[in-house]
Amino acid sequence: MDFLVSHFAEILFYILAALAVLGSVGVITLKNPVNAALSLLGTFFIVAVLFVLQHAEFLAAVQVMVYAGGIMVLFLFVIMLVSVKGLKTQAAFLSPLVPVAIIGAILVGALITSAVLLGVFATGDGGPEALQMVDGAVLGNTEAVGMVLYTKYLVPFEVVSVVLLVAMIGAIVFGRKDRFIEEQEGEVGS
Amino acid sequence: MPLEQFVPFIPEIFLAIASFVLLVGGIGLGRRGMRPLALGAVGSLVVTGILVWLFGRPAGEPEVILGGMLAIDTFAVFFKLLVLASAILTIMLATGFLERFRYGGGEFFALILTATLGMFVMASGVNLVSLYVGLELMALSSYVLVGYCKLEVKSNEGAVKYFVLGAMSSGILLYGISLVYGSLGTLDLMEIKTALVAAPQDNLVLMLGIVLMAFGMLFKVAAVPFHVWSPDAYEGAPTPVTAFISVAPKAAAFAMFLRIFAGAFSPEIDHWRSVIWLAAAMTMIFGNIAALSQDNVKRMLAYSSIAHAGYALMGVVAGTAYGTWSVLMYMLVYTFMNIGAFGLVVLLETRGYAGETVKDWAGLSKKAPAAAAGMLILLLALAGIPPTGGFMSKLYVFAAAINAGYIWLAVIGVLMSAVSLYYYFRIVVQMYLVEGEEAESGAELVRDRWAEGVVLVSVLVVMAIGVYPAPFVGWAQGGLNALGLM
Amino acid sequence: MITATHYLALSLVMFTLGLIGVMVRRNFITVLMSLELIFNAVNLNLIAFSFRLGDLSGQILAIFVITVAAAEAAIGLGLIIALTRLKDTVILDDANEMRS
Amino acid sequence: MSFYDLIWLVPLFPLAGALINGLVTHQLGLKKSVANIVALIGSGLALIWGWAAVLQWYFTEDHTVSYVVKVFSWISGGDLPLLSGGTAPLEVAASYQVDPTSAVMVCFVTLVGFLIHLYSVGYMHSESDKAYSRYFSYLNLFMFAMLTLVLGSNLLVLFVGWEGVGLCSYLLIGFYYEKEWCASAGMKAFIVNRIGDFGFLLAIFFTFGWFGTLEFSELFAVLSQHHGDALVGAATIIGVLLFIGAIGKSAQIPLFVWLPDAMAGPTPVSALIHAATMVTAGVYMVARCNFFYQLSPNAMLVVAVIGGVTAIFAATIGLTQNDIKKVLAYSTVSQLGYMFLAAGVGAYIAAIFHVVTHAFFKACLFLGSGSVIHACGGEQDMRKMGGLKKYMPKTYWTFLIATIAIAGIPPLAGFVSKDAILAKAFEAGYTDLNGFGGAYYGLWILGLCGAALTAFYMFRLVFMTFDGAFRGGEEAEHHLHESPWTMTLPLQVLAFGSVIGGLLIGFPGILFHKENWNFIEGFMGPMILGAHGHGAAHAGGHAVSFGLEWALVGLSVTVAAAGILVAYRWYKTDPEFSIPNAMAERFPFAYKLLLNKYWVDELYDATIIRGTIGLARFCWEFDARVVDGVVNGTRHVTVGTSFLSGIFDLKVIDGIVNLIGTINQTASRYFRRLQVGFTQGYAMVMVFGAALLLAVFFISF
Repeated sequence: MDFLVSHFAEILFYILAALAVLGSVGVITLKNPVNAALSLLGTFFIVAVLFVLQHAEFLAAVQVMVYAGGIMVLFLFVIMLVSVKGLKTQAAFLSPLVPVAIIGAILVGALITSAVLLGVFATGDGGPEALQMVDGAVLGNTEAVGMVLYTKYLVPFEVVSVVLLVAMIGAIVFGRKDRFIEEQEGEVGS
Repeated sequence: MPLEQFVPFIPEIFLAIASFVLLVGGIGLGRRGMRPLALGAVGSLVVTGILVWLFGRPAGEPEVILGGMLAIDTFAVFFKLLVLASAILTIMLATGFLERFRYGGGEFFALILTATLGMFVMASGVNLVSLYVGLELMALSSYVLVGYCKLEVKSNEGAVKYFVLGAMSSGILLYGISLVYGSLGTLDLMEIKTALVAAPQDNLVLMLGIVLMAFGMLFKVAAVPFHVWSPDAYEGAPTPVTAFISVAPKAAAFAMFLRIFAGAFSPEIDHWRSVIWLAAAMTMIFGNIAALSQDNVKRMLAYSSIAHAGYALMGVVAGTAYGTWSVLMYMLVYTFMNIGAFGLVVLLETRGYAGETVKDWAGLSKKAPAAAAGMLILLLALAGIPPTGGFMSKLYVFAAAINAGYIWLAVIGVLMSAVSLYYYFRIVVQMYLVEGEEAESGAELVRDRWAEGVVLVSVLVVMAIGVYPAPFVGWAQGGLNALGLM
Repeated sequence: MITATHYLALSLVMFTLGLIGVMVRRNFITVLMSLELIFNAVNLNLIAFSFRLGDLSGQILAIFVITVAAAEAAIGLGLIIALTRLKDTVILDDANEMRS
Repeated sequence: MSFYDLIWLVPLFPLAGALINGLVTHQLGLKKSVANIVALIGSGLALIWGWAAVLQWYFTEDHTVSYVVKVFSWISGGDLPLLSGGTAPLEVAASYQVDPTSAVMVCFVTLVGFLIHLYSVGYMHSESDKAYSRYFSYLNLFMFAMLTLVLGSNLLVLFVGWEGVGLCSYLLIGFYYEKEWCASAGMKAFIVNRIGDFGFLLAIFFTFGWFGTLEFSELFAVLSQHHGDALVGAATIIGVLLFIGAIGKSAQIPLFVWLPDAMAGPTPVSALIHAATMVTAGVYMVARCNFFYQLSPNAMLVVAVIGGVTAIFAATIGLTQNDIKKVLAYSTVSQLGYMFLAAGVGAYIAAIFHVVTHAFFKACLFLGSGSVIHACGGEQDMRKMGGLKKYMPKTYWTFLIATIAIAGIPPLAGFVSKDAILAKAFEAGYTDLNGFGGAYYGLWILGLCGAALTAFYMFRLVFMTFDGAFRGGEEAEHHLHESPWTMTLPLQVLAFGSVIGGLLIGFPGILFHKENWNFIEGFMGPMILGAHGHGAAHAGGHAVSFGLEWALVGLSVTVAAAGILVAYRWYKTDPEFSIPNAMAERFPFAYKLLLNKYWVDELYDATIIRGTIGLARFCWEFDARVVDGVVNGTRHVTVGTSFLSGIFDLKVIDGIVNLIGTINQTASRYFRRLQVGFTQGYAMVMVFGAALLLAVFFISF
């Protein structure tokens, strides 16, 4: 019991990490896209918990709301929308490529890992307070993030709003059935 | 944050507003509003250029504004004006094209403007956050532009490939950024450089981050082995978009590349140079040799622009100030010669979107001698024959590489540019040397004053740079006055 | 003691799995999900480093990554719709007109 | 202001003519007379101004140094570190220079160029108005490029002209559309020349990299200051690279294949570009850059060997050809070989001298052949000619004079210059130049044999074409006629030049103890970097004794006479050509070998061209196919493991056979699906590429 208490953080991390990996594996192995999406949703939640452990409370909230709430709904919506006939009967994997892909990815992964193991990180003496500080007062992570985001990082913030505009335009351009398409389809039909 | 700080940011704000107005205007005017919208787009880009000239220039020494996100320096001004020029030329090419193929213009022009805005941020960003956001704005706009002709299978397919691979590469780039952040504790380019100068590192994590970031940048400039997307995206995209994405994002990506690598990471150049050296060599060899057997002109030009990225990378490898401004010079010339060549492809696209083989150029010298002569000059420029601008730009990068001691790289470059004239010359053979029935089978030119103007401007600029390069060299060298660069 | 290396290891695994997913899945939608895995791996890194460094800019970048990922998902899903309309498929390797 | 201060006007006049003809006359579809006037004025003004400038410069300036006229500052850039240490700014001016070498070249280029413009007026009169103005536009543009080449004061301006003449050459080769092989001939000329350009460009970069300048006069100064062996390595590399460029442009082994094919173009173009001027650009460039070669014995030997071997190699091919222009083409290749032989033994002045005399007699021969082809209605096969002497006497006499000149009969121009080359080659062997005396003796013997062959095949050409009876049929005979004056006048001028040109500018004074009578040696002497090493054959050397000189002259006249005599016996006295036919039957292999030009074209086609195409296809398909390859690879691995397990139980073999069948079927199904470009395959290429680069990074870390 003492072991559990004294090593609570480690144990929690390992459980969460195992779950996250499990979820990720689910995303790339589950044949049914709906199941894969749900697996991804689970992974998002685990990652959000990990964010909390790292004192990024605001980001954890964003993760849940934007990813789990927004993007996942979009995914499921599209899966339902385009559930094309015979989708499930087709092979989910490019089978001949699976070993090659795994070799390639693991090669890259191993090269990165070896570098990481041989290298060192900058060691800061940060801690939770540093992430909650606003002008010397410890207010909380959300306030701190907001303060930095709207002052120092105002320009990227503005630019990213245009990114969202472009996403909107893109979705409209690709998704819209305009008159011209109907003309084309009419020609095909007649 | 004092409001005066926003003054140099006025061009960007204007661009964002203009793109929104064009979007709304496009919805209001419908397809009939193509010409007014195009005029509006060109006009707002010209105004942006003037605003850049008025507000975006540094008073003297480079300075940072808006919380250290953006730099105001001549380097940024150089690339901003270059990107603006290619955006203007693209819109002039696209107007007639969109009319002929009956696509709406509002979203198209708005997307060109947002891409331009993204590239502005890429050109002037000095913080990895703003650079990343600018990069993504440019990339997302490009994805949509490539797939703009959504009824064309090729256009959609090009967009799908560009999108998936682009997203993957930005994941790799971000992973690199996160490792750099983890080892240096900052995302600010100036702070990174200061830290590296103060304490040169051989920390593997940092080096790995640098290399992964290099991969992301190599993808954006379409260097081997991260070039795979570009032939398909270029072939599939509507030709004016091909012209655009083959020059402007490449120029902006080189701006970002130089800002990060020749700037922030320059103290570590001995560690990352071998990667860029190899990529440059592979890019020149692979791009040129693969172009040899292409029958589709767009695809051939796609491989050719891969090869051109390789030549420009030589300047990065050289790692000297000379190499840096020679990259600027290269991008300047490359922009005009590529847009001009694609402009002629647009003019030849009479048989529908489906594609134009080398044979379509047969007998052009008799049907349209002026257009054929223009293409001849542009192709000679692409191949680097004097006295065109293409020769000048190659001269400077090759000289930079050789005199920095990278002789073998330059030998590969010279050899490959000798090879390159072979495939460019296939078009020349069709235009000038083929006769009889074969020549009759060639495509006819479209009457499109705007596109003709684009070609004319490109030819004139390319020739001007070739005959009297001094002022252009002056501008490129002025671009060295940049924050974080050596 | 959980160090940055632990988080880095986890994110590496997620990153690699995401890469594999992009390469082997045939369904475009699942490929998009794999891309999201890659972005999550990056965010995990950024957050872990941000905590260790006591520096907020990592978190800020993570916010931008999430936003851009959302935009990318929107465009990707739009492409899926267009692909479905055009070829009646969401299988990524069916988009193979060019060089066939 | 003087004429030579405005020397840049000389190339500018033809450029203006080209622009007017190309942009105005052609676009408006104006008449031929307009194009004529514009083109003739363009080249005529160049002729007048060029000669005036050179003469004025000769009489007013010190003509032992270069007079550089800077037009404008062309290329500028910051300081670059040099490979030899130190820094230098990359500054290149668009500048022209007048010095003995360029003066000689300018005088003959403008003269021959103008004459050929004049000749073209008669020759091309049957073309349509548009084609006519286009032709003259290209021809004037060529004059501009060629004059830029010879007048340029640095390597880069020279390179501009170099590329320009190449471009005009391709455009003019393809001018006759009716012939299918025009396009492929243009293409071939083009590909071959690119190999040469590769060498030239690298030489330019290395020159700047080592010496920090591209100006000829500055390079000359730097290299003449040189002591010791510090720069010999650089000089060798640059010299060989420059020579690669010269090989391409001047059609030497192994890149000579394009020149005979280039004869597909109109005959005046063959005369101007592919005989008199452009192809000699390589010789000019080597002579101009003699400072590199003088420092490097190895580079000199390379030049001499390639030149000497080409001289005899092309001459043997010329023996059996029946196409009148092909014979002349191989003769040109052979003569160019002589020029390089001269340059390779250090006799740069003799090389330039031969360039000039060759321009006269070879242009005369080509224009004469054009006149013949014109009369025969486009027929180029000598076996269908004969007896033309009586129909076109002016052509015959001028052609005969030029033939005597090229055959090397004194005192015509060809004799004087060729004998100078052979004498220098012998001298190089005699004095054991650079320690390669044996090699130079061998080359001298090759040159002597080549001279005999030259005399033989040229007189064979004359006898087959002009003597005997006409073999082309009644109807063709009816059309035979002498050409108009615009065509015969240039012939007469050129023939006149072939007679007196040699003695006038290069009097072999050494034979009469009157060395200073040799104008060109004295004039160009200061342009040659003082030779180093022992026994070098420099200007006006006295290494060979007086008697030996005369003996050499006698020898070369004897071999030439022998060649003529054999041709006379075989082709003049016997209208059936029975002796050569018998020879061909007796030595079928040798005959076929020569007739098919040693199958060099076929060899190149089978190796280089197919290889390049294959490589290109490989690269093109790499992106998609590499994935297939990997898939196949995994299949083989699977099969391999199955095989191993099969060893344990032989009964499994049946199973394996079946398994292989199944795997193959499955694999080919995937194969079909995978060989198209699909996204994940691309992703895989990226991932493996990333792994490769990462590995390189770790290794080099």
